[in-house]
Amino acid sequence: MKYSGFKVLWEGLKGNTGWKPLWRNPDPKKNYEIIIVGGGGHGLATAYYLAEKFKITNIAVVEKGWLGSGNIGRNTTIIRSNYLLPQNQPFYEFSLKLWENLEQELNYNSMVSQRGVLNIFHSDSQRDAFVRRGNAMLMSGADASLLGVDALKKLVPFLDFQNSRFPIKGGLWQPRGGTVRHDAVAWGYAKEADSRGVDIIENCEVTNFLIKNGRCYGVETTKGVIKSKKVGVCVAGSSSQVMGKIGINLPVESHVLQAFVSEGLKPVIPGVITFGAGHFYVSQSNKGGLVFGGDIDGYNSYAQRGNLPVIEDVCEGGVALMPMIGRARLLRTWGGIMDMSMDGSPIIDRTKIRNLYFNGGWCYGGFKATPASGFCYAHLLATDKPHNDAKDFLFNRFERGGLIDEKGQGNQPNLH
Amino acid sequence: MAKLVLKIEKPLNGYSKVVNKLKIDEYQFDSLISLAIPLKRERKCKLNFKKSLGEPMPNIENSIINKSGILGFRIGIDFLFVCNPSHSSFTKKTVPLLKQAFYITDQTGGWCGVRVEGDRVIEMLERICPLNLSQKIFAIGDVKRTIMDHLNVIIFRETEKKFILFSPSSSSGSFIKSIEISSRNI
Amino acid sequence: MLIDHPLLGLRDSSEFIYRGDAKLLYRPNWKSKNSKTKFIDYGYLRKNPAGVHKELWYHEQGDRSWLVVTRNTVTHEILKVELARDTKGKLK
Amino acid sequence: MRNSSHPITNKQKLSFTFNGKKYFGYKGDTLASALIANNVKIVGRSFKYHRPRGIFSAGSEEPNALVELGDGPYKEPNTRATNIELFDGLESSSQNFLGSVNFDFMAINDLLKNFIGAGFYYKTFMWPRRFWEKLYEPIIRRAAGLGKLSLQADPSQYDKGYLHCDFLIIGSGISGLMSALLLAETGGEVLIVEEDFILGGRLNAETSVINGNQSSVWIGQAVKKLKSLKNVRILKRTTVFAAFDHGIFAAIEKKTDHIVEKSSKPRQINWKIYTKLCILASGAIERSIVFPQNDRPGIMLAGSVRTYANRFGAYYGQKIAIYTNNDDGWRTADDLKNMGLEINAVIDTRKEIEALSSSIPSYLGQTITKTYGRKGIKAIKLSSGSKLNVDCLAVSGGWSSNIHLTCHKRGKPVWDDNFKNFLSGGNGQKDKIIPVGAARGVFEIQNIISDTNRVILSLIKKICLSMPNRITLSCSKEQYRCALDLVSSSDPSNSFIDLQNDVTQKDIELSFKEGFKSVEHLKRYSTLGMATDQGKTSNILGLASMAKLKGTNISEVGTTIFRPPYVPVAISAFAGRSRGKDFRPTRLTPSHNAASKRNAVFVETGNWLRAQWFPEKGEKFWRQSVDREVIQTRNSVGICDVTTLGKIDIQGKDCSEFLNFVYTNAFAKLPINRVRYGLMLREDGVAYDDGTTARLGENHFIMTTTTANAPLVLRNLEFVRQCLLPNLDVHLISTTDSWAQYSVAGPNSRRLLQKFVDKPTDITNENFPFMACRELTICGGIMARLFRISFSGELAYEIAVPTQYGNALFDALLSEGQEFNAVPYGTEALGVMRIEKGHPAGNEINGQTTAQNLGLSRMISKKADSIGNILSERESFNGPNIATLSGFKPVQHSQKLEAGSHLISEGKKPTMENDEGWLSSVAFSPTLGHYIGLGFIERGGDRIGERVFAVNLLQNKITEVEIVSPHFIDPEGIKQRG
Repeated sequence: MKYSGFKVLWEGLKGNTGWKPLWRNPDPKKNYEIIIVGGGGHGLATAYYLAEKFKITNIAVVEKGWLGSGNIGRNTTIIRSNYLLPQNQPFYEFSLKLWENLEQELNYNSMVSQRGVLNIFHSDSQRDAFVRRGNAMLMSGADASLLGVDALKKLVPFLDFQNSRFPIKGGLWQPRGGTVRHDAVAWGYAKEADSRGVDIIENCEVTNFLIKNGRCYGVETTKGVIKSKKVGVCVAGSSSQVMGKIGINLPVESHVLQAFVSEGLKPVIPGVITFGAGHFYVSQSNKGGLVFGGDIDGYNSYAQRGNLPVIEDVCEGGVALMPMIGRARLLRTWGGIMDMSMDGSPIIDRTKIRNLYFNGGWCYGGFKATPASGFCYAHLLATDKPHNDAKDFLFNRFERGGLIDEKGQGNQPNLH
Repeated sequence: MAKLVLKIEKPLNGYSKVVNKLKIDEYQFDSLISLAIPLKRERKCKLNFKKSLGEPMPNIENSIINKSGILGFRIGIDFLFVCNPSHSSFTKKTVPLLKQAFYITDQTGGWCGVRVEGDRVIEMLERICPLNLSQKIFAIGDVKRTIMDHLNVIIFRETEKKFILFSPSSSSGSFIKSIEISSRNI
Repeated sequence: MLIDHPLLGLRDSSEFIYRGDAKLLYRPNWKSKNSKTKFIDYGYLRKNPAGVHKELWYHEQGDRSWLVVTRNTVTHEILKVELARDTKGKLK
Repeated sequence: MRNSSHPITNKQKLSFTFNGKKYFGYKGDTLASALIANNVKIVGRSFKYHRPRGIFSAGSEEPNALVELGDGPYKEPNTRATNIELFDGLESSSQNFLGSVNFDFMAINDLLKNFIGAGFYYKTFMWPRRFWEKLYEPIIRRAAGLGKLSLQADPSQYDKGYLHCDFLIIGSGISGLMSALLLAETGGEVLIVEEDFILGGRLNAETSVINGNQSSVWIGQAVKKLKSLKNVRILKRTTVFAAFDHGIFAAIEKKTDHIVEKSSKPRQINWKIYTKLCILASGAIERSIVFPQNDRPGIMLAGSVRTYANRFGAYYGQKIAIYTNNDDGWRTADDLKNMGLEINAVIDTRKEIEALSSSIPSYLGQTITKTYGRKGIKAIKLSSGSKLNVDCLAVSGGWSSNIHLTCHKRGKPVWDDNFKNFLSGGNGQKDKIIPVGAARGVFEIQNIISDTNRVILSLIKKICLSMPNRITLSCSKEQYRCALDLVSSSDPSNSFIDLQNDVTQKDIELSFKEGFKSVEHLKRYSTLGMATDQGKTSNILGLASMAKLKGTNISEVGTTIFRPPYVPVAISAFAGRSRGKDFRPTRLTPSHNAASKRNAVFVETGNWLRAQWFPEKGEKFWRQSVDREVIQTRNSVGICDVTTLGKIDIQGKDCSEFLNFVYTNAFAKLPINRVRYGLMLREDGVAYDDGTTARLGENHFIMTTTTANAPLVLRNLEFVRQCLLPNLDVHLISTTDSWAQYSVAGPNSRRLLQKFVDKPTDITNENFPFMACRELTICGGIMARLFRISFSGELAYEIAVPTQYGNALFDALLSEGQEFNAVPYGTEALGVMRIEKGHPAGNEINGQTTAQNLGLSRMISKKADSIGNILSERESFNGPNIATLSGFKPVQHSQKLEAGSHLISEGKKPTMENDEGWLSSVAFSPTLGHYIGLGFIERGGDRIGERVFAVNLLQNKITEVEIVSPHFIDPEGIKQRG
């Protein structure tokens, strides 16, 4: 179904009777060329790019719950390409470029809103690190600028410039960063993948892989056996659970990350702002809620809920950075399960089982990566070669020592 | 050359205030040392402790006060503090004696002590102390280490309504402010 | 969360620092065969179960002991807590 | 209107304003009850269509009556009028309108309903692409949100607190009070938390008779008894808003919100409650019925109409109709009638039921098909066709148990078909929440009494406490039967489900049509239940509606689960006191006061404040001070407080074995009274921390760490001690705060220190050479430690004394140093001198660089195992092209360098592929007279003398630099050994 302002008007006039489901609800076929395990953002994007760019349409996306029920349905919606390391920055910039045309490509308005991402810094050494990062951004073709305190006072006058414990010394500003209406991304990809023939099968949990002679040829599911030439796993927080079915231990721990939204307020926050002396970042949605978050709870968890210490820590950071939000009320908290990798960077790679592929380890940064992750995973699934912008996201980097550790925290996932 | 004299300063300069009927005083001491029990030497240390201080070595989270007013408390499986408020022979006699069994580390300058006292002291502590202060759980003479208002604090119950709190000396300003605000806020 | 410290009783988890899988107690011998592979497994690969997990917590704002906590990662229920040095003593 | 014989009229009269107009109410009123008493009907506007809305409920579930309270920085948006305790001088106003609340220009949206239904924005606003940020989105954002923030810092104080109990009882209605009375007898600590400002819960809203009296008599007795017990504590105005693991709950207490003068006490307290058991006596929330134009001001929940009448004597109008699908609606009719109000009709959706009141006109088996009166209901039309004039319509769709908190730990509610209600499903955990009374799906008072006795007594039995007697209460008998007729709409686009977010029956139909059938999809697509009330009254209507479309029942459709908090809580209340300057504790060094006296400028270093530089008269720019401090130190002597470096006391028989393991280099053979530089890796082989460790005795070492890593290093050393090497006799104690430590650097440092050191200690070069250390006394017996180490590259020492001598020693060093022109220097000069000397610091050892990068690979001893030893052998750590620490200087000496610049070879474009390294630390070297930098560049060691470009695109600067040794001054170390 093609959407447009005209269509909305026309349907409005005839009582909105002509709308159709965004995707079908098919039963699984016996055989596919490729099965994507996981109907979240990355899985749906992978299916879409396989169909659109690599013309492989005989695909099933199998999802254990409802479509988009993972982290695409519970994140804080930020997109940006402000990474430091050469293995990361070009990939995220590629992703940001895909975001910029996504709505037209999918004919679905996911409200890609490039109102900027601002990282505040509070010390000279933080500034040095941000300068290095900003230069990496520019060298990869992204945008970045360094703002001094005077510029910040104009852009975000409500920050605590007078009384803060850790004085604000400036910020790294990426105007092209922003936010996206997260659920709509899943729905848009689903709609377009479906229209190209991809079967999206909800409430269909993979219970095992079909493996013979070291090759994978399909999956067992709660809706029966489904065979395929290739299987691509893409299940974020459930990565260890799914790969564990065939005894593969991953360099991944699952952690809970909480997110928060306030009551609806008339918009005051221009883009995304992150605090550099504590764990807090915030944006304001188009409905008016302040959407904010901070650090992961810090212990292995599959519970999709968090605990009080992190809520307090995040709110302390928020009030420290912008005391004007103090009287706004926290409306809702929730948690998502992050596939925290050992060096804080993702994996898009083949596995030691032939025809079985893995995409995961996105930590708490998977949302912004959705288009490029889908694109690069599709590239790998279709061609058996890593995409150039994801060529370092391989399992063997841990053996080789080619770590991609943006934060320099080492092999401890809860510090990334 | 004139003889150089270095003046000693207490972390809170003898702070003493009454806030909301709560008495808040710096708890001053001449010295504070920590004792580490060498691996597998608990027995020897127990004997030595008794000999050196005249009281049995306390169990974890317990304390003793000896005749000279010296306070000893244990906050780890192999770790104790001994605080000497003012007894004169402590450094010259007791410490060398303890050294025969324990590893000693002088921490006199590392901690600041605050004594809080009053009918509403529990209500005050409720605002910063995550521990259960019920006497069933936290009896007189008990000592625990925890976090209050982002600060590491050792809390010792002297009586039902009297506590001594120790916190690192470098943050003593934030510490006393936190206690003052808690007292004001009840 | 509350952690039932074997020596001190129930204490709020905010007094603790989390480290991860208790597998870290069992550091490979550096002279063993394939020591690099073993260290990579030790350093990087995790079972990461959805269910019972043995993990290390450090009582930083307390008695400074390292604990092995057996906890369900789905319900967060804590089943057992012991001192790391005791666990280590028992098993290897 | 106000019933003039209601007892509230005997209370203190209070004046307040609403939308600028002055009104009166009484002490004991809520803002909502006072507005009703004053016959104010339009209180706010809905979110999307800006329809006029009035008060709908009498509690936390209120979707409509959101107001702004206060003024200036005290302004508090989105506050539910139903929860605001009235006080004299209260100022309130409506929100979310353009013009006035009575004439809102944005109400044009109401006419566009067909075009702006659920999810319309996903389908349009896509062309042209650039118009989104420039045109469409700004329009959408202008319409977003409800209330406004003041944009000023929240001026109120907040506090936190910790409470411990055996039994937490949430709610003080009949089941809560009974539970408290029973549990108190066990001797356990009981904590009763009540959201309202009076105790008694729902009983306050009813005319129930207990033991032959009004229920208030029994409440009074119960409360009196409870207050007399030492083990019972009662918190009013306190809402438990979240349940966490292991019996931890969060509750917000309103301390001064209801008090006129702004007090110095905290406005709210965020309590963290630790309990062994939680009794949930949170009652139930009434739901509405979906019918055309069911959102008009004057249409209210029936139980709330009853609350306002019984508790506050407040009501709207004279012609009241009740619309119900259950018996409880009839109680409202009875109570109002008994008050003397005219009940026009009871419309009951149930056909088979007998009229429950003979004196009220009843319409059984009928539905409402239309309502009239845009700004306040005037009439209703029934399915039979008859039209009735009404000025208040009380609606009851039945009651939903208030099980919000039982969902916080992912407990899934289960459907109870008997009372058409979701009940707590538990979550299979030990620390479960035990509902009683209406929260448990028991609705009739006589059953609540017997059931609460049963539940609590069996609980007490289970935990083997002494058994109290059951509580016997006689009471009026009630009957509650409920049908599931919740959706009966013939005009879906005007039948509201979620009042605040303007989700209509039509939107549910559209969601269904577009495939958003799962409850989560429905919620996300239609925004059902996502407003500030989180769907407390509406979620069930949406589910019923979806069930109808799907042709199934509600339990098949399932439900979304409630997430914390139960009610919205001010962000400030979570921050408590940790804000502004008190965001984190401040650590001061032992010479902070002495440095302040010398006008030091301080800088935040973690939680520490350190002297950054010491400006002297006439110095206008920081560099002037810093350059002077460097030059004076290098020419004579400078003093710097280095206390913040981590100091760890290490004692035990096996210390040296332990140190050998945690450092890459060997320490076992370090002689007593000597210091050695050590490098620590993480287990992944990456450089972690560095510092010097001194040996004071056979079994005694002092380790220093960097300031930033001090607590982390101790944590990791304890990990090694307890988890990896538990059989070693090693003991670790942080002594960072115990010792004041000063760097005394420069050619005259020895001469200065000789004035302090007591005899017979000799610190001449022969007897106290470079890397020596000693425990000694100074100034006639003060215990001290002296280390001959140098971060500046000069002849230098670090001297440590007990912290309490810090200010005194710093002062004395400077006054005794006057003859040498001694200078205090701060962290800037410290940094300049370490860059000149080529010592790596935090910018170099940043967790991403290896020993190999730092040029320290020879420090990794292969003779013994150490942390990180094996993994540092991995190939990517050791390739020929790895970046190594190098020095850089501008080819044009006048040019400035910038840290964070990337290094690119001549003739190459500044792209990530051509990136060869970066400048990590730069400084102006007053010693050399030009900028210098440390940085990492591929094969740095082999490229000395080569020229590359330091590219700083961010500030549009490209500077040609020469690669040099990182040791800019005295590379042979002659000065520090002198």
